[in-house]
Amino acid sequence: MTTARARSFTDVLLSVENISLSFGGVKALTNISFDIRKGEIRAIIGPNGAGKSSMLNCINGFYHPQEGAITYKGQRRSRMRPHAAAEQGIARTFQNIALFRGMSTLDNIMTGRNLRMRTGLFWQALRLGPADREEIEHRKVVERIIDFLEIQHIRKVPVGQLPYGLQKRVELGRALAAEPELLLLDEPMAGMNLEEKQDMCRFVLDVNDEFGTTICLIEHDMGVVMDISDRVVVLDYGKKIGDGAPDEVKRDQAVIDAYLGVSH
Amino acid sequence: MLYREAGQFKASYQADQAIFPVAQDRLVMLALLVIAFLVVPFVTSEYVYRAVLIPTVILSLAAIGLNVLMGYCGQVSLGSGAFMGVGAYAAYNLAVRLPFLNPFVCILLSGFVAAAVGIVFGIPSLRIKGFYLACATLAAQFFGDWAFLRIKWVTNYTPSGSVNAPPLQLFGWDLSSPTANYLVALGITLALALAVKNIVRGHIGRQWMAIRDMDIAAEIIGVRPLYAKLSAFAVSSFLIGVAGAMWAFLYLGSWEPAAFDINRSFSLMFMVIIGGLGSILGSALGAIFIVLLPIFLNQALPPLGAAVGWQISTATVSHFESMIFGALIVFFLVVEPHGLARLWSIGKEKLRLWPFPH
Amino acid sequence: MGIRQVALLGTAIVSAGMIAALTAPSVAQAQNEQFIPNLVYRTGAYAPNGIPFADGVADYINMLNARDGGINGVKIITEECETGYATDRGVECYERLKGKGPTGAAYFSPLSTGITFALTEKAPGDKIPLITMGYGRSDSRDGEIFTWNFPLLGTYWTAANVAIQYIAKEWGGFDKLKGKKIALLYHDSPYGKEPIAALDIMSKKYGFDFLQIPVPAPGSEQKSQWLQIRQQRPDYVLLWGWGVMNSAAVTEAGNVNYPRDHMLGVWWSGAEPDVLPAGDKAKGYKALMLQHPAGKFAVHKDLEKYVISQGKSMAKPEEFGQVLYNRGIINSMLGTESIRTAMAKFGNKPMTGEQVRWGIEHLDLNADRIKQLGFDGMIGPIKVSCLDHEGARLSRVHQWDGKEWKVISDWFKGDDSILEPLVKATADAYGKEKKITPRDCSKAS
Amino acid sequence: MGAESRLPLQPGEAEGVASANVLDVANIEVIYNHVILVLKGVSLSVPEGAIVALLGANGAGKSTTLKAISNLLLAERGEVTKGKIHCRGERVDGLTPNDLVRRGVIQVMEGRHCFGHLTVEENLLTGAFIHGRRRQQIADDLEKVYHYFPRLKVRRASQAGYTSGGEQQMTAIGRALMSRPNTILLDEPSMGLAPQLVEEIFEIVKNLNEREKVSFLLAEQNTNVALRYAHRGYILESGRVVLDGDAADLRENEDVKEFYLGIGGEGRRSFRDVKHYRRRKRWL
Amino acid sequence: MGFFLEVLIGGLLAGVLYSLVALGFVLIFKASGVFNFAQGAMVLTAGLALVRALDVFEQWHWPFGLALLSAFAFAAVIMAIIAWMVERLVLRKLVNQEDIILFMATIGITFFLEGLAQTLFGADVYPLNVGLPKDPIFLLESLFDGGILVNELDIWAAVAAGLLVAGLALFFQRTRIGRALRAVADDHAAAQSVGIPLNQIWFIVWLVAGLVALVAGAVWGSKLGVQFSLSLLALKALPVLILGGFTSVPGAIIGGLIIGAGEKLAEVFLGPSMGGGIEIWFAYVVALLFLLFRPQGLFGERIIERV
Repeated sequence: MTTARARSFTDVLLSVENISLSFGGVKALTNISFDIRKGEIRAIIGPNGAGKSSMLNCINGFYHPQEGAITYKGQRRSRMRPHAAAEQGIARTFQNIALFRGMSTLDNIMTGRNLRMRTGLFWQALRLGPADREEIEHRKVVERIIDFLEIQHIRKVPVGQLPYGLQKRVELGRALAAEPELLLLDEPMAGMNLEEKQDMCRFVLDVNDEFGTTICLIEHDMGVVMDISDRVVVLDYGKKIGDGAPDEVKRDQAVIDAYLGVSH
Repeated sequence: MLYREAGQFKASYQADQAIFPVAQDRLVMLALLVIAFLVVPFVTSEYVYRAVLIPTVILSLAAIGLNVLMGYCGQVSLGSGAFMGVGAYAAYNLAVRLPFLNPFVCILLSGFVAAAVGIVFGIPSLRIKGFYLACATLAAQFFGDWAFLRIKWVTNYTPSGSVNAPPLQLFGWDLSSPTANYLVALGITLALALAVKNIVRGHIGRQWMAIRDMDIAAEIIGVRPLYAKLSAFAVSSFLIGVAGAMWAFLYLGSWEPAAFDINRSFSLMFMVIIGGLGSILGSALGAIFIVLLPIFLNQALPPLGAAVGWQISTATVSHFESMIFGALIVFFLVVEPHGLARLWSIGKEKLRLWPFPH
Repeated sequence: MGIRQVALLGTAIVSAGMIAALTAPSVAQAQNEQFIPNLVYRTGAYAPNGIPFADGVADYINMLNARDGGINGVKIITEECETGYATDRGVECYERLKGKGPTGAAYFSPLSTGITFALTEKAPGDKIPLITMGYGRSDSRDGEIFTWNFPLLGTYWTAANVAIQYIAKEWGGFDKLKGKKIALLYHDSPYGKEPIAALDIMSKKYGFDFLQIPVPAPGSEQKSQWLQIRQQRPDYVLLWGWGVMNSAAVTEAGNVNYPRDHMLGVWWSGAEPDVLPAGDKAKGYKALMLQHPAGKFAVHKDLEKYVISQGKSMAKPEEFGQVLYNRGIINSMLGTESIRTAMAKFGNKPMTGEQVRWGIEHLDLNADRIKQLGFDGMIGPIKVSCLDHEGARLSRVHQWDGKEWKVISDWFKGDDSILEPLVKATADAYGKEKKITPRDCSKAS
Repeated sequence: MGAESRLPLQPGEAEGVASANVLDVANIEVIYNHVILVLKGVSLSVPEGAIVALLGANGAGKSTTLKAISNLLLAERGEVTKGKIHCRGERVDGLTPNDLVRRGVIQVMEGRHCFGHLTVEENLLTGAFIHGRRRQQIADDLEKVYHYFPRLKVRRASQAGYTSGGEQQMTAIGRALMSRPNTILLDEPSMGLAPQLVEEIFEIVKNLNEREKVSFLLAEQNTNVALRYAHRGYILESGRVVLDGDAADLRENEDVKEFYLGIGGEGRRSFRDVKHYRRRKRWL
Repeated sequence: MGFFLEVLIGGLLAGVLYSLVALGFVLIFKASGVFNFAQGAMVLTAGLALVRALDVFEQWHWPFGLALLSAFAFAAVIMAIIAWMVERLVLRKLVNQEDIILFMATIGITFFLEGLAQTLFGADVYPLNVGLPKDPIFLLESLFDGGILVNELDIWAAVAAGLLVAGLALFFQRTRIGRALRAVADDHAAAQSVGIPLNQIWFIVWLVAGLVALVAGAVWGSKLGVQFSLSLLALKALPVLILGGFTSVPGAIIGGLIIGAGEKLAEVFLGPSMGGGIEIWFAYVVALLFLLFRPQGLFGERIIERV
């Protein structure tokens, strides 16, 4: 019945200024600027090929925009590798699930703790002392996430054998395990039925509420976007055509023309 | 009905993360260890030691090493023969140049040399993937072949380029008997296998597997490809190098570079794939299979031929061996692309469900 | 589910079979038999050369059994084991065969430099002699250090020395060597490298330029090596190849118009499979002989009568009497005569490896005995001793005329003033490395 | 032969009209990798000229059903262990995918599966493979596809791997059309597409159905859209058909409304307000 | 200078001969994504079938032309049977498996073929004469001392390779089957779904690769005699392949030229100072260096990577 809560955020966590990105002459993003504030749920919407995934790829360092700058936590970022972004607290999930198919659910989520595990090869080989303690300590964290996402029963199942919806959930778990400050979700609800979407929304909201994680998500289901996000950016053909609270965006004629169509 | 895990509960994460969480498995493993260390030495002939047990044990270690790279980190390598060679020649040089070192110390140190070389040859993997990488590793193989032959320092200026292992001793005991060779090889292999098992179930192993399964995603969640790939190359080369040193010191005794040529690389790859990518046990099973098969065919074919009145020459045997070997590889891949290790676990699964079909 | 279950079952059966095959007690053996293993390679890149040799080895033994019932009434049993020229397979063959027969293997002929190196380490422990006729470690002729190795008839150092002697003679004296350039085109392996030490010494002594050109195994592609030869224009090319490398070298020589009669192969580069594929291009090519020529001699009549015509031979008709086939029968003859020598001391029963070793060390075939054996014209006299495990250092040169090998030189004898110090030095070094106390040959019996 | 095979779970269908069905699936079971039972007896039928929607959650077996029909299962180490599949009265399980395409049944796979290194036009042309060298016919068909998907005409020369998700989906459907099918098995056409594009694709499906008389069996998550365009629907859960009927009836069904359309008794509920993790009873 | 040219030309021609073997790899990889290690063994098998049949026909006193043609036909039939068996017994059972599994399977095929070919046709060296001239010719003798040596056989081989490449390039880009082959290489399952019969496609592509192997076998056999080591040619062809890109037919030729020239120049001019025998790894190192700049090879298709 209700739509977005009136929440307001002031601290800018990440800002994107005048970014342009092209592949072999084809412009994927043109002169885009927006910001993500600490603690909010930010949605990016737009038609297919609008450059939404490219945008996320720029944010986490997989693509390097030819122009413009990204400022994260007040620091202007130079060209960096994705793992460096991860080290700074940016985690993400993928449009086409990018789980490690050969590993179990547990191991997949444990990889999310990777950045925080420090013991070297030697102790690992012996698996005594620090290595063992570290493993157990992180296992506890991971078990809490498994609990939170209600995937206890598939703990030891290779993820390749799981149905799509569960895989998405495991992927979220892996991202959460990194305890990120900024969580990028690329179509977390694609291919889910209603019930699964409801569950997923719940998880997203809880992560946001309980851990204070800032979330930036790409989603096609307008119901979801309008309901859970605080602010929405709309992209079309690599350009920004709208930005604002869900209700404003929904009424924006440019957005309706380019994306929502008449039925919404 | 014997193989059930019902009633075995795990009360701690340690217990849950154990290598053999099922009690029956632990028992079987223990029994195998007892047999390997305590029974085998009393019942085995020298031939079985020399022709079967020692090569199997040593090659198992090499296969485990290759499996770290191929099975766990997903980097295909055709240069493992050369890395065995690096280990062998490193051990030889250590033994020759630092005569006060015990040969066993040389064997272990040679692993580090091989690891260093492995890191160098692993650098291209940061940019090159898949079959291109496989071919690129052939550069390591051929460069190794060449270096062992041509760089005279490597062979300590022996005129023919063939070198000998030093006599094996430890604390004054002579360890050159086949039994001693076997026990030493088995001990080193098991210890290193355990270490590898520990690594692959820890966070470093998970990094490798992440890189293997999806390198982009791995990097995005914070795995450094540089570190993950090179550490896999290092660990893999270490194991292969130690195996190479043992191959030279414990098995061949005297060798020429041809002992570490491309055929060695191929046979290691067979072991890994037939045994099962990403399985320590599989590496050993693969090694057993690849070592035993030719011996078995060699002994079984002539009597079989004679039984149907056909005199089989060694040439025919060896052509047949080649054919059967090839056919079996294909057969195994068709039946179970994930190798003997998977067959093994399916067998266990069946046993667990037995007598119910599902 | 079917196929997988079949696979599981199959794997189980095969593994059971494997274990059974390995542990099954050996079949009861007759007590009056002498076992001689035969390591062969009938497959792989070197098969064309390996096959005729292996056939010769087998045929001579079959002939002895058929004609004489073995040696002094002791039947010979033999078993082939395929090594594929690979060291580890060779070692496995050795381990498998060394204990067969009532007295174990009489001797081994590894027929590969690599396998020889490996077995050199193992033979002393097992007390089995190695007959490495015309190959193996050149310094192993030193019986004080290498008790168990017998490089009968010639080593690579002998070959290198004889080759230089031949070239000097062709040019009209050793002084003519000065300033000339002699290239060694060699198989890049211990086998091919063996002669380098001897050639180095001789190049210093006689003042010729010595050019080393390695060919990576298997040697089917030699374009760049021959381009180098074309550039360097050596006056003579010594060829130390094996298998396909030989014919490829001869062909490439033709391709770059290098005079074939300025090429001299070692005895492993001087057989029919080495020249036939080169066709016309091989005409004029020369090679050292391990004493013996191609062709049929007295012994071949018996082989024909007792083996070939009985259909007991695997040799193809054209193989019979070829260079490598003949070498094979010589190999068997030397081995069986050594056993006979041993029996003279230890009695007419199967000999142990140790006894055979004594027999080889006391082998003494003079011209009469050689004639008796039907080898007249094939080899010269040979007398092995504790100090000299080579027994003879004789060689000749033959030339391919497009159809067959023609002997074109007289006998040359290895020059011990060059060879002996070299042998002594390296053998002693080996002995020191291996902590072997040299036997005192003056006391050896 | 078709009659007894489609006996169970066909309440709305008159008996004896098997000939009017392009596809009859009777009680099939599918096992992957010799161990995982995915379909536990699925029966359905696609009448001539109909759009039939196969609905259900992830892992319910929708894709597997389609692949079982088009015989693409074998490639994934799955096999049909029980049951029969008929196409126009002819038994087709055990044929190759190629045979089925020749009989006019073609599948558009989930996740698009374009040939990334081929251009869009080359992609389309591969669809005409079974028609051999009939140049004129192929050229005509190509024009027809471009008529339905004008966007593809613009992108005809670009490598398919570099086109957007929507264009790839269109390429995949267009490619299937090139084989002149009478039945298309469409797997998750809306997956990952913008709402506007979803409508566009479904409009095209509708057009093809009406003008070209192509029957569709489509597996779809998006129950809402699917039931708007389909004539019939089957709802799968854990490898079994749990509900089937005319699309209109299904739309009105309370359970469907509740669980698949998100319209509870009191109307649509905000995602933000679904506070408890609701668990419906699942039958396994 | 004359010598440099001679080495260069010799290298280029040798490179073309490698290309002949590499072509077979490219074909199969391009069309089925299978890295066919068995190409060398196929060259051996084709060569052995050719030479043995030719021997037999000549013993029957057939005229040379007829005997040669029949021998080629016989060898082609053998290659067709092999292609059929490979499709039937291997590829069909391994549809959609990971690349590495298929690669392994082709190694299995390699062993099988080596054993089979030698069992059927013998393990000796068989001189082969298919009527190609083999004499050396000397060019520009007036310009350089001793002229520039070129072998006629190599020139003919280069011509044959050139024709093959042109033909195959057309076949892939312009024909229906060629397009289907490329589609299969991209996505087995999707190709199947649009009605491309994988089985036929694979048969065709292995057959074509078999025929390429036959040409390579004839050329290399004339050069070296037909014998086991033909099987090892695969290893010489691999650097050509990585350099040219696994999927490019022209790449195989250009890669061959670069590798051939590079390794010969290196061996002749650098080799002596490094102890010789460097060409085999040098070829790989050259290929590797190229790879570092273009990970898909010189002409390989761009790897399309998305997340």
